[in-house]
Amino acid sequence: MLQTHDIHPEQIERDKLYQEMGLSDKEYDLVKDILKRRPNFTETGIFSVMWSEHCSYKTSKPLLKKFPVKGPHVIQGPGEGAGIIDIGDNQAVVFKIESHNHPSAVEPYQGAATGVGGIIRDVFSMGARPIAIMNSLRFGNLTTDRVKYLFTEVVNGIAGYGNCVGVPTVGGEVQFDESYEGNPLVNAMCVGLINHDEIQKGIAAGIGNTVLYAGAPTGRDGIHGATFASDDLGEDAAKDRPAVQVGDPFMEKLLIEACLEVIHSDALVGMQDMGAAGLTSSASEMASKAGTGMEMDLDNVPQREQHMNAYEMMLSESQERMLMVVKKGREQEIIDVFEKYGLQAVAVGQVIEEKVFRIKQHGEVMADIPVDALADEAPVYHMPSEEADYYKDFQNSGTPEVVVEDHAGMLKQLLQQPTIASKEWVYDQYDSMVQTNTVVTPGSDSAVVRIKGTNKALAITTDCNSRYIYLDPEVGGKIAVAEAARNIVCSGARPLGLTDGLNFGNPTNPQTFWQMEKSVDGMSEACTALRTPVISGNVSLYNQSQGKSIFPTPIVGMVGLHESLEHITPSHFQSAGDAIYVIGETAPEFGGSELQNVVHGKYEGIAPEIDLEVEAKRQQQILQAIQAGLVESAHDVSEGGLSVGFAESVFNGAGLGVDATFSGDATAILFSETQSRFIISVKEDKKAQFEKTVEDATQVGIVTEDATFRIQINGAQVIEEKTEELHQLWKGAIPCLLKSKA
Amino acid sequence: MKKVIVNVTLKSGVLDPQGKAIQESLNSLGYKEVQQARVGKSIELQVDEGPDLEERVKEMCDKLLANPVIEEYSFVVEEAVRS
Amino acid sequence: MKKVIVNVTLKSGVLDPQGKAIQESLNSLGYKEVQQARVGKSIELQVDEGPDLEERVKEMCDKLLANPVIEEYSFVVEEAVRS
Amino acid sequence: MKFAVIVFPGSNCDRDMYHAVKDVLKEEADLVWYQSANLEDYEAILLPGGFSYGDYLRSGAVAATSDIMQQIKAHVSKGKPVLGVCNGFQILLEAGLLPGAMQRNKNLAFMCHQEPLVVENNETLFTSLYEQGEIVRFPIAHGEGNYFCDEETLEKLKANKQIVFTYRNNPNGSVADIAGIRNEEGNVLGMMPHPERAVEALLGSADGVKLFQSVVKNWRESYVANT
Ligand SMILES: Nc1ncnc2c1ncn2[C@@H]1O[C@H](COP(=O)(O)OP(=O)(O)O)[C@@H](O)[C@H]1O
Ligand SMILES: [Mg+2]
Repeated sequence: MLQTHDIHPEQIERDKLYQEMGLSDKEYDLVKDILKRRPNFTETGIFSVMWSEHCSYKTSKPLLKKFPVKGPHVIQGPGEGAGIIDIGDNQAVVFKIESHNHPSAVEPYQGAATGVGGIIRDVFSMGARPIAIMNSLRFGNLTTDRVKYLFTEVVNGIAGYGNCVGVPTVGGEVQFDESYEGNPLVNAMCVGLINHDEIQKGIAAGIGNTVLYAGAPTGRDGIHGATFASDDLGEDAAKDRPAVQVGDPFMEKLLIEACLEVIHSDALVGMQDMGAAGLTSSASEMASKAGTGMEMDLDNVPQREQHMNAYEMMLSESQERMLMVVKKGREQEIIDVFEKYGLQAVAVGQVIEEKVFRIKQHGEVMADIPVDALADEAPVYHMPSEEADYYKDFQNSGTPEVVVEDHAGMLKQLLQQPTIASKEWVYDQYDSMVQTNTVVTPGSDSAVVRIKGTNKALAITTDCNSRYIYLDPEVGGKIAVAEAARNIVCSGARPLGLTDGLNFGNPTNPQTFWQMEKSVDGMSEACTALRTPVISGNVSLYNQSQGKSIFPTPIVGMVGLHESLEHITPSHFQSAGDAIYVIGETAPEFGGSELQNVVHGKYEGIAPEIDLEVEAKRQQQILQAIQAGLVESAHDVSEGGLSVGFAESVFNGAGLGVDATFSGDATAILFSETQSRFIISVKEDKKAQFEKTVEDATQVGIVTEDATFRIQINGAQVIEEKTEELHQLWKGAIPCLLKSKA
Repeated sequence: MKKVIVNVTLKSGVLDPQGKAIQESLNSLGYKEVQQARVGKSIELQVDEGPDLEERVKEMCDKLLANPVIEEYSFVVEEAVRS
Repeated sequence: MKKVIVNVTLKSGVLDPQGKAIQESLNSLGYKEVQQARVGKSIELQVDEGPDLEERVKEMCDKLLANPVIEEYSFVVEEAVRS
Repeated sequence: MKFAVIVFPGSNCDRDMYHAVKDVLKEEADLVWYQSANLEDYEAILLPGGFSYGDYLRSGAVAATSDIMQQIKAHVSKGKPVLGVCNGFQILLEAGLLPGAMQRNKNLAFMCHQEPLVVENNETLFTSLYEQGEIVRFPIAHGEGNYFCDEETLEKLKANKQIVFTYRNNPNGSVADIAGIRNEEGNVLGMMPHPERAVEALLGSADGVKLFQSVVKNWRESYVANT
């Protein structure tokens, strides 16, 4: 470990110490070219974090360019703290997703907690009030003590932070697959609401203006966290432990209130949170965006620990800190607001004309770097890409047949698979209702939060079936976006746009890079077809342990708009006698299915097909039917197929049952994961109009009042079970797995 | 039966928001002399006597009672008071 | 500067759900010898020296650090190690 | 009727409480920051939920030592109503305005969902519009709502009819299923479940409306009677 910053620049070069900080030989040479001298220790550290994948997106940039980012309502696309979409009435919705995978693998509680804290700051630093949090989680199989510990503590951490700051956690997803065993994924999404005239940008404009630092004092937390987040999570991850940062949600809550008060002052010029790479990235990005420079004196920076050197202070990832640029002479107005909330706000520097980033400490210049070098001139790599070997095999050999004898037994087994089972154990620990806007709480396809003072609401979902993406990244990428949109549409909302959380393995492996490339292609195509532009996102690479990569997991966080509260549609069946429709034909598609996992213990073969035109048409027609008041409930068909979809539709304790009839192959009808299908219930007197509106609708049965789940295929009663028995199996599965001994 | 008292504290350098809140609250109650507060846990165990008691308590701390990422611990074994 | 360590524990008779959970976890990890666990807090204060230090710490405990309905406390004053 | 919703650092149901009183009940209300407060002019005080001071040390403990508690105590001694919900209840316990203490939920986890409650006493300032024994559904959202008091206190609570709400399916381990209690005088109510989250059917329950209406009605009656 490097300990001191007294190390001479020549020694850094001679002993290649920059490599330990994460810079390659070529990158080091580039730094020398930019500075026209050797960087000192602090500067080397600054370059290494700013040029890390986490901050510079150096390998993913060429891919991100492919996403469609424009749309008539997009106010702010990727590039700022979070993206913004207009929702009318002078209001806009702000959202973004962020990963905290590596910190959570090492210290799950704090890793997850600070992940939530970070994404909330991204949203309120834009001037928006955070109104909802979502989380998307992936773990190994719930069979080892380690995985159970990670799962439990991650959920605790999200609850501990989110509940305290008073932003409801309204939904999310959790999946369990072996590939995440050593490298869990913890992605958090935050949604905020803003008035158009309150939008803040992270810019350092106005030469001579003051740079204010607000919030928690700087400690040695998470030093090198940013580069550490971009490294392979090897056997010795435990050694990185002191790098883990600790969150203080109480401080964050005060910071939210203070920042949202301060945005009303015209003394404020720009504001940005200190996230990855702390002071370094927030300051240099603010200056770079404004085309200015910045000078900072570290002696003025509030410090929690003694004798911190410039390197440590610049790289610290202490949480709950903000950087602001304030009009010269009006600092006190801003400081007073922070003081009201018991927070420190202090002047630490100023905006300068010369486009350099200059750091002083103890009267000495510790770093002097051209601003653009850090932000805009970071190297960009076009990585080699190569079709994955397994993909060729899968395409050639097709999907092995899956044989099921006892269909009712299989349904029960599927309902208890942790990926399918109820996540109530998770979301009961989250305050999903604070702010009193949550119309649809966790447990449905999308969460729905109303917007007070209007007749509108927002639908929010996160989705990504990484098994399909593993089998076929391009098709899987399309499905991820389509599934998210399906969830939004089922709730009765029109999809507005999405944020993407790209979680992949090591990009220097050409086959991994191929997965990235193809899935981004697929997602982009679906975004265009479904008219959901990408307005923000996050990239997390090197998600692997012991050389084995996770399933490619580009998570889609999507937001939709209900034009009227009347359109909010439940996912559960509502009353006996309603007609049950399935939209879309079912084909025998088992590649990447939950059934395949249960029967064969692995994922192989061909991913389900998806036709984006059909998808778009169905979504549109269903939305139209909902808006016309024809639909009682709507649910999409996903993992586990139709039988699981039907079951989920009656799991609300209302004592309802299902009576459905089909002909064809029972295994396919019940468990195939054919895409673009929906389960919709309709009142008897609305059937004709519904069938006219939704072309591909076929009535398959009715909702019954006898609390029995019946499916008849080819004249035989294939499944006949008490709804409540199935419900209990589904509900109890995760608590039961957590209790059982490894 | 032995009484074992395990003391779990945050490693130095690890942020202790709880301690800070307590310090500020004591200050504002007029106890300005309080310069710092840090909060730890003390876990009192009643343990049946056995051959390698200390060894086993150490294991319990490593496995469950303390989180080695951010905490450190110490313990003392006392004779339990019989009730 | 003095270091004061305040120990806050639940009164006997008050159920300790956290202690019980710890005991059960330890038992299921194989430490069957653990008959009981109770969890308390230890609060370490750095206090400027002054005339009635002990008196004042007692007040701090009564006013804030312990809740007399369910908790009791004790404390020790140590010389602080200078850094 | 004029309500003060007290905002402590870390309160997070303050706006929800304000919304319930102001927008749904259509009564007057102010959000009052704990430091700048002058409570003289208010007829009722609402202590909202949240995590005052991060819930550090013990929930509500730090807030209970703040200066504003003197004003709240004065308000209580004048017989004016005070309602503490969730963290507000915890603050009232820590301040000694209500008997007992809170512990962590028996399963040690935070829990958030609707719970059915039983109105145990409808002869209070806060519950007079409910039926005795009525079942109401309010959301709960707490990690430390496991109410504890000793035997003697419990006997007193029962004898004085101070138990106002109980849980029908005790979720957290509270003594005697207690969800909400009042003081002996009857003008202070503390409860863990959130009536302010149950004032609009759109959000799943409007059973809390009658609680606020009871307060308003009783105040109007006694106010009209006194003037
Ligand atoms: N980590 C989580 N946090 C909060 N809610 C969750 C989480 N995981 C799942 N849920 C909730 O459980 C429900 C089921 O999730 P999921 O099985 O992914 O549904 P779907 O397949 O319809 O997207 C959703 O309402 C979701 O919001
Ligand atoms: Mg899903």
